Amino acid sequence: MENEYLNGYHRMNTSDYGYWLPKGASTFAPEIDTTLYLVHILMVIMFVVWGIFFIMFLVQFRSGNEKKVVHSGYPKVIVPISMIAFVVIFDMYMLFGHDIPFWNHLKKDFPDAEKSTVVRIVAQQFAWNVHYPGQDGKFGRSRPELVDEKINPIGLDFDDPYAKDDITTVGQLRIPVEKPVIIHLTSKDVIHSFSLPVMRVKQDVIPGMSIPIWFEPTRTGNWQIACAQLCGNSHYNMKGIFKVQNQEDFAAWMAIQEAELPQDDEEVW
Amino acid sequence: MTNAEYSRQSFWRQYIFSVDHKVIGLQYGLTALSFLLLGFMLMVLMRWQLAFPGEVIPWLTFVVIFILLGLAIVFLAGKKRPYLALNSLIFFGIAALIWYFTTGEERLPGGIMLPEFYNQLGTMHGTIMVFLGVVPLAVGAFGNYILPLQIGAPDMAFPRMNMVSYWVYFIGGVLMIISFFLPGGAAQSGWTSYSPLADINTGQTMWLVAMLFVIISSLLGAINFIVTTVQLRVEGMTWFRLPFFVWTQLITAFLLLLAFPSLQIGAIMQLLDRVAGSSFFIPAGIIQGGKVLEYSGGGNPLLWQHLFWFLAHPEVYVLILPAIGIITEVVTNNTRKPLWGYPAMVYSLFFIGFMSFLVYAHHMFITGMGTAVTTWFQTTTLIISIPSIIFLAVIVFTLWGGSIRFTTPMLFALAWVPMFGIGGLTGLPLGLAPPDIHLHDTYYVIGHFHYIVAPGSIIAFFAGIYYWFPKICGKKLNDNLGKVHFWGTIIGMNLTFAPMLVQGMAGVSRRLYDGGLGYDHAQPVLFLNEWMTWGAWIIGIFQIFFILNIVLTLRKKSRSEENPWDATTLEWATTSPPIAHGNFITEPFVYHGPYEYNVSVNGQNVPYLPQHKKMDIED
Amino acid sequence: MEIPFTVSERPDTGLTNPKFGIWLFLASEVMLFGSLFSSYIILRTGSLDWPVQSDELNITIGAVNTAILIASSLTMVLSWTALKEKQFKRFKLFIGLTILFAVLFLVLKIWLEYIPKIHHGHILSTNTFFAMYYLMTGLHALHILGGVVVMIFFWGPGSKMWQTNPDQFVNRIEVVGLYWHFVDLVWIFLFPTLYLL
Amino acid sequence: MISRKRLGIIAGVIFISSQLFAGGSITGTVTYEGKIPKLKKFDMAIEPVCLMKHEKDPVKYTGRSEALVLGDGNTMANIFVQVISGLPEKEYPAPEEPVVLDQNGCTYMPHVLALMVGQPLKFLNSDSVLHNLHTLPEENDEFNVTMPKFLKETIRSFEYPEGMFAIKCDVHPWMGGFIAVLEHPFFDVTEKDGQYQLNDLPPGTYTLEAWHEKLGTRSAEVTIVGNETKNIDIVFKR
Repeated sequence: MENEYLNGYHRMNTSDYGYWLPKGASTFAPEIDTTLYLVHILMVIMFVVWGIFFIMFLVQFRSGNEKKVVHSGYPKVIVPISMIAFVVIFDMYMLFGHDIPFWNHLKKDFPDAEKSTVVRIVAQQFAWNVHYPGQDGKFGRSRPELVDEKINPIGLDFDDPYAKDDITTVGQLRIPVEKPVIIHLTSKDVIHSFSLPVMRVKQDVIPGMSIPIWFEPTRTGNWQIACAQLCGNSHYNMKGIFKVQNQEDFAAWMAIQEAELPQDDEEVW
Repeated sequence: MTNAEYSRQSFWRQYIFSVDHKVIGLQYGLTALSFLLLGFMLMVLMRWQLAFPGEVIPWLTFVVIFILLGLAIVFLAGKKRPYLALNSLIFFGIAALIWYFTTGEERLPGGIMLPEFYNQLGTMHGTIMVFLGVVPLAVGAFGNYILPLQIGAPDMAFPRMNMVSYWVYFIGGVLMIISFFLPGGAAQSGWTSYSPLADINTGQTMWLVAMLFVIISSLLGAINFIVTTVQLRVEGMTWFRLPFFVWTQLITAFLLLLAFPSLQIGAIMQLLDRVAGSSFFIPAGIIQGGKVLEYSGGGNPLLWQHLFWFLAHPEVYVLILPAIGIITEVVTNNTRKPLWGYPAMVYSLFFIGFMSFLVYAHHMFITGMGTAVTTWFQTTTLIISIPSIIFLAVIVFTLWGGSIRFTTPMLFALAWVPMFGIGGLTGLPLGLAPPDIHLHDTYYVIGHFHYIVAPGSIIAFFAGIYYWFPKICGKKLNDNLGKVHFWGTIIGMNLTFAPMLVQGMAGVSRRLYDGGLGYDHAQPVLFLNEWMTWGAWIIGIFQIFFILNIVLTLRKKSRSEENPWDATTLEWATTSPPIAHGNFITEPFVYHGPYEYNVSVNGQNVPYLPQHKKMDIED
Repeated sequence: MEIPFTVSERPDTGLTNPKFGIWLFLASEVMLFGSLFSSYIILRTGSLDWPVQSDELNITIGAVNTAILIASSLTMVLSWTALKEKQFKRFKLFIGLTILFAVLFLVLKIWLEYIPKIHHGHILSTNTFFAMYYLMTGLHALHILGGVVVMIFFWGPGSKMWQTNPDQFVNRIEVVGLYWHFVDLVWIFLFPTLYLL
Repeated sequence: MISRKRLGIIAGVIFISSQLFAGGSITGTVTYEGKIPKLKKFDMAIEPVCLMKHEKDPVKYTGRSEALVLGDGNTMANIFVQVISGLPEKEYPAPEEPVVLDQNGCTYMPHVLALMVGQPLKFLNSDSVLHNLHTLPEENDEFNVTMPKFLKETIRSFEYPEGMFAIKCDVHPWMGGFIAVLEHPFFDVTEKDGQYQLNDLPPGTYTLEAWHEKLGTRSAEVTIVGNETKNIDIVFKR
């Protein structure tokens, strides 16, 4: 099994990455990519059009070129004004056509928790602790005093019956494909940022707050969790494994994790 | 005090604790340029690490280059200009600082950079560039020197306060440098200093103390600028006869005055968190290294971000507005025609100044903001892009129908237009919340921001320095050296900053010590790190031409004309350099708008009509 | 060449430089205390266990201090009008009274509030309320202290200017007065926010 | 240059102290009695280099918590034994030879380590990955420094004596070890065979203390006469 981790880790999806956006793998990646493309097309158009005017003027009105200096602006004021108006209209279209509705979708349309994978992630300097609720589907209570970096990194309170079957991993987020995922993000120490570039997911992880996010992976693959907020000296190395698996592989892996759980009141050191 | 009395003052009163705005402006300028050089040097060290992670930094090369530069200045200055030779101290100082970095296990053991030192460099690069380099240069130096001259004032409204604000800034800068020598090193939580990281990291205390000095200096300066502009305009200098540069300084001063207090409070609160054990920004139950930290809790980490960005977004406009002012002056002067759409520019400026307070939270889209707040801030952000486009439109369409001279300052000003254009355009995807999910905290942000401040502000400052150097020193900088400097700088800057946008698109995070080596998605674009590093070297090497140009020009005996650019604004109505005390021999009176080039008077074409010359312009 | 409008008013703005300067400074101060009050609101609304403030603080002393500051504002105005009426002695009396009130305020603040609280172990690290209390009142007390220093200067050595340049001296007192009223006003907001609400 | 007179004094001091040190020894074995708890299996998937090491050499690397390491006959490793009282008041020079703490397979080797004040502690990075050294002492200065993969070793030392404090790696949260800093050289840390030995103790009555990270301390009185070797076995019962 451990070999599988290793190979799984090394088998990175090279075809997903290039000079441009990483290939998306979630249901809302296409929407974000569309806005990105649209804005960039606008940018290129603007740059080229203004650039043409700019260079034209520079050549036409260089000082050697004997022409009478004209006091007013461009002969047709409508040209610059329409260029600005174009931007305004485009901005409005982006805002009301894409960005505001999409952000609503992102923040308000949370999937049904019953039908999704629900995970808690507790970030710390410099690791992502992933907390699965286990069989009962309920997260156990955790308390800061109980934190033991080695055996109980998120401070689970084992007096809580819900906590007994909870599974925690260090930096290993595995989820089944084509099923919505809800992640509750929180941090033990400083602000981190949970980033999954292929999923177009990025969310600051703020201590003292639990922030839910959701997404739905559309294909399987091996990727990484990245930290996108300076969180200390080893920030650059704060990465985790992010695997989207089909349902059977995920269940098999989960079974192995559950086998490691302590049996009735067995002490763990 | 008469001018003669003034010149009889002691050396200290005349040059060190001077109350003359011109001397203070020069002090600001030299200090800020030194800080820019230092900030650049820190960046080159970082870039080497990013391009060649874990390899030995060629620190000896840097030290030798800086010592040679210093020696060159000493040599070129000669015996006649001992004060000029003193400037070499800056170069020796930077060489010594780099040498110091290689001592001690906690910075560069064996010339190999450690991550915590990388973070220190990154933090200090940002802080020094923004707070100690660009703003003091834009406001302290250009504003101080040029603004009173352009409105015909004898000095700033509060000359002694002016001196105090320089020295407070200077102390802040010195404290900032001293922090490198303290145990634990300089601040390493990023220039944004997000709590709680900044609350628990080493080195932050000195940063906060130094920042408080810088803030106080800026506040005093801002009051002075506003009062000067409003109260000391000479007769006839109505609001719409103000050169556009003065307008930008005025709005900038308002931004500084009203935005900085929030960081002042933030800095005091963070300082108390660090030294008095309060927990303004620290929630309960923080666990670091497996142990619960002893804080009462109850704080809010996001509060710091609100306080910080409430300053830091207007601060971005503080970086760019004076630059736009300089560009406007240079472009109109070299296009030889009035600024087309001057009122539009002024109204845009007011609008941008007002709006800049309402957009700040677009830096915080991914902190988990709700829909209403996000909608508000992305809408305001798109609205604030309109005045920026108006600025560009006015500058571009002012070129139409002119007679463009391609002088060195004009080259810089013209290059500024597309460069700032890229910077502004790349701001659009960042201002919209959904694309920002992908681009937030990536190199795209770095690329965007640096296109605004490096080819944006700094190139404008170069334009300003080339343009006003004859005013300040009475001598014109060499045009050929200037052009070499120009092309090298432009090419280097684009080579450095354009690849950042590509890396950012691929999702490479900023502030990574290994430049993304550890991340799969960064692999295809890793090679760009080397390009950027060579780009930074090109920028650096071509600045040598700039430094040499200044030194060689100051050595020259021949003086340039009083008004070498045939400019119309009031600063050219006096001698070059202006008389030491009071600026103007006789108080000027203003009859015209600021940019009356090629106007017709009595049927004759007048190439330029200075503001203080009385003539009747025909339409 | 002297700086124009340091003493006389500029016709089109109706202001002298120092007066305009102090207004701008106060605008900046408004932002400073505004940020502070906003922070207070954010921290208080976000807190789960904010103490009942009136139980922690001594309302009586707070009320007395409010009265003292209001009185000092009054004497400040009186001292300025005295100067306007060229009654230098009365000016000295009233500005002396203002200083006295200010010092009394500080004494009450420090000896009857800060010191007993610190003895009870209520310090910045106790909880966010006390941290905010010390920060807000401390910053205000520093402003009072600054005002006291300036007023003592104008009461003592600075008052020589009355002989040499009375117009400028009146302006200076007016500027100090504006500052002083602002500092009092801040307390008028601080008192209910911290003691009563 | 050191003067001849001072050289003489130094030689004298060395002679006298060597006479003093030529004392007795305490040896013994530490054993464990009681139910053996489950040792947490570490999730090392994020660091494949370490995971591989543990997989290939399960004897050297257990891949599990090192809170309890037992040899044959339940002898205990990682027990720190020291003399806590009874020693004559004097200064013991710290050896110049460094103590080595190897970061290998994302574990600290040794897990428990003791050294003297001022004695250099050499940290090795045998994994070629990023580790960071984060100590959590009370008396000494806390340090939190990184060892990127290309930094193979770094040397530190401690200024003040201090009982056991933790050292951990923030990058690999499961990595934890313990360090004690002492003023005297009468201490030992057991290996898997549970044996400890304290040598060169001058005659006297001492209190001996054994420390385990979970079970706390056990102490014993011992009197040494002359050059004798006393055997004190220690049992951790639970």
